[in-house]
Amino acid sequence: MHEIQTLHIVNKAPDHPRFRRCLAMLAPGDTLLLIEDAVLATGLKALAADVPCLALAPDLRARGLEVSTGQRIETTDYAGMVALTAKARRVISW
Amino acid sequence: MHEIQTLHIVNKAPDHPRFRRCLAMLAPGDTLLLIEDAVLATGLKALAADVPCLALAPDLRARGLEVSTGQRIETTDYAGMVALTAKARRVISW
Amino acid sequence: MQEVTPQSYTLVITGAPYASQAPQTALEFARAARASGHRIKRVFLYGDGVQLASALTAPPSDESHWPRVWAEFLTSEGIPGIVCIASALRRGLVDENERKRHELTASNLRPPFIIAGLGEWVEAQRGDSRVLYFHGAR
Amino acid sequence: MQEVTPQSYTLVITGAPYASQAPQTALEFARAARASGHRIKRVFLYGDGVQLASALTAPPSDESHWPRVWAEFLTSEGIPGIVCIASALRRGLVDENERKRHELTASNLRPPFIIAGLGEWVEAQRGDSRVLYFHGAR
Amino acid sequence: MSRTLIIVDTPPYGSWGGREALDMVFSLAAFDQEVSLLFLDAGVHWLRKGQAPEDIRQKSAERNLLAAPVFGVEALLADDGACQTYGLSEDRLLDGVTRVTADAALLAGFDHIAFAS
Amino acid sequence: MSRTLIIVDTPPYGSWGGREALDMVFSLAAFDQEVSLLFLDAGVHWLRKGQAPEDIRQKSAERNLLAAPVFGVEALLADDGACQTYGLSEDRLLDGVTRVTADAALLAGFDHIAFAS
Repeated sequence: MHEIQTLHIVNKAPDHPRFRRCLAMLAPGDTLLLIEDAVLATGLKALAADVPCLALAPDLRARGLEVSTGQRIETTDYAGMVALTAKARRVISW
Repeated sequence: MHEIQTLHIVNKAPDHPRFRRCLAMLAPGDTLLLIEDAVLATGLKALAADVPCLALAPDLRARGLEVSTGQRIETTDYAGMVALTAKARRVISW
Repeated sequence: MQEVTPQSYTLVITGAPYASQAPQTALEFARAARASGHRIKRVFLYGDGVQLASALTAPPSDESHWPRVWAEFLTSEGIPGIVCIASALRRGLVDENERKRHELTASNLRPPFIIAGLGEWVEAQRGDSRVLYFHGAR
Repeated sequence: MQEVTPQSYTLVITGAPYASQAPQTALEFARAARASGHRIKRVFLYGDGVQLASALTAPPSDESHWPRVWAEFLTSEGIPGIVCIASALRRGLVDENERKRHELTASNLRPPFIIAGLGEWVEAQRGDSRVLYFHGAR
Repeated sequence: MSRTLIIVDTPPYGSWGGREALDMVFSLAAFDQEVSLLFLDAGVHWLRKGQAPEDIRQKSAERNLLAAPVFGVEALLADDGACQTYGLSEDRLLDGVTRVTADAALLAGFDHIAFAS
Repeated sequence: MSRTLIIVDTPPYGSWGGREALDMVFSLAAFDQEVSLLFLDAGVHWLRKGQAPEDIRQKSAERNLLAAPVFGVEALLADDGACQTYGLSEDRLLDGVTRVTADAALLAGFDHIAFAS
């Protein structure tokens, strides 16, 4: 039994076509993990994701970003990223 | 005396952020040259460029594209590309 | 502490060092996976990612030397590092065999990386290991 | 036929072969420029573009061999091909000098390309030659 | 047997990601794995009839794709929305391509989903 | 003397284009050329205060940029629209950055305009 249906890992900046495409492909039961340039999406006014969303803390810190409490985005580290991949039925790296 | 103020050469696909940015930066007196993946813009319904626009024919042919007469886009070849750069006061490669 | 079911991972790196962050993220992931008791079955370099196996990289001394750091990690953990032959030949990465076959002036593959075909990747794809991709950002 | 005022061009290639179309477009441009009576003062490889100067590329025989074709063009036209040293060292491209300096196992720079600093590019930028860039598409 | 979907979202000729995606597809097929190809966004340009890349000295992406059924590739899928955006009507599309709506439901049918770059 | 504008439209750390743009800028400045840097679109993230890339084992882009005035770089320009899009308010922006509207009129002031990749 997997706790996550599909784990979507995005590493592209929010203005990259693949970032937008990934958002459009989320389904209930999925989880979104923002890494590398994708963590810049936490600075945007709205990130329209209806699924649990996490951002990689080392990548946030590198870019001078913090996740505000109102954003419903959790942070995680590399160990957390590993745990997410282990819990998911499938992983897509966008 | 230069016949073209700025020659804008774009090689990125229309969904690339730099393609859109280039369109937003055109000024009267400029010319737009589409090469490589940028020639895919000739397949779009509307290409909102108010300046003369050319597309590189070898790149169009490679991708199975033709410019229709209603599009106000001319085609050129590598010699034409050279001539354009020689006529321009400035060239920006996007 | 939560119970961890050990997993077996294949990591596919398609982003080049000094052009993308992919090799760095993949390495941190691999270290964290090992620390959590998981297994890294193999690392497969594909596309621009093959540059990670270059023996001739010489970055500034105040920057990470990704090919060296990765090679040391693979060696110390005993993980096979496989470089896709088609990607490698197009990008100027060759071992001694390919150097001879193509009559080139030198070889530049960094041990312990070895060159092999996509069959190695297919193997991972159809086996029971989880295949994870680390792409470039552009 | 229109009168052509001969121009002097510096071409900067920043896209790699077998990853971008940049080296191919730049070559067709250079040939057309020469055919129109213009001068190519120099070709400068920067960023990922330095891969074009690899001596170890071995693409499939039914694909263009961009490093070889470019090297032949530069030689036959007597055009200097300059590879940015900082970009080259990060990407594993070295001549004999750099091989020795960094104690590497081999060199892999294809003649007639030579390694030099960004000063060569600054020179073009402030001189009277037109500087044209050929980037990757991503 | 597990089912794999390889996705191409970059156009042909300007960059190499698509070619390397095709190599992955043909390798899977050669080892008798179930594999399909989905062309998405600007990637749908792989599917246009009449490509002639001789003048830019590359191999035809179209011809490359025509071999897909022969090699046992399950399906060539094209996102309908992207085809419309780029004016790729039915008659301009390579034969043997199935138009689909690329959404979460489509992805749900595959065990492995990957991009080449 | 000719004036050069180097444009950065990619964010730091995820790719190397921005770093190589900076090398170009510093080289021009070292040879006493007039050069300015414009950060556009996702490139404005180069200008955020408080970058700490130690954990991803890279050098600080912020520190790199702080050296710009010392080396004689004319101006660090940031596109105002992009700053607003990404919530980069005045107090989060590095000191010495000038907000501008990146348009054709801005470009008109330069003889050479280039991206690093």
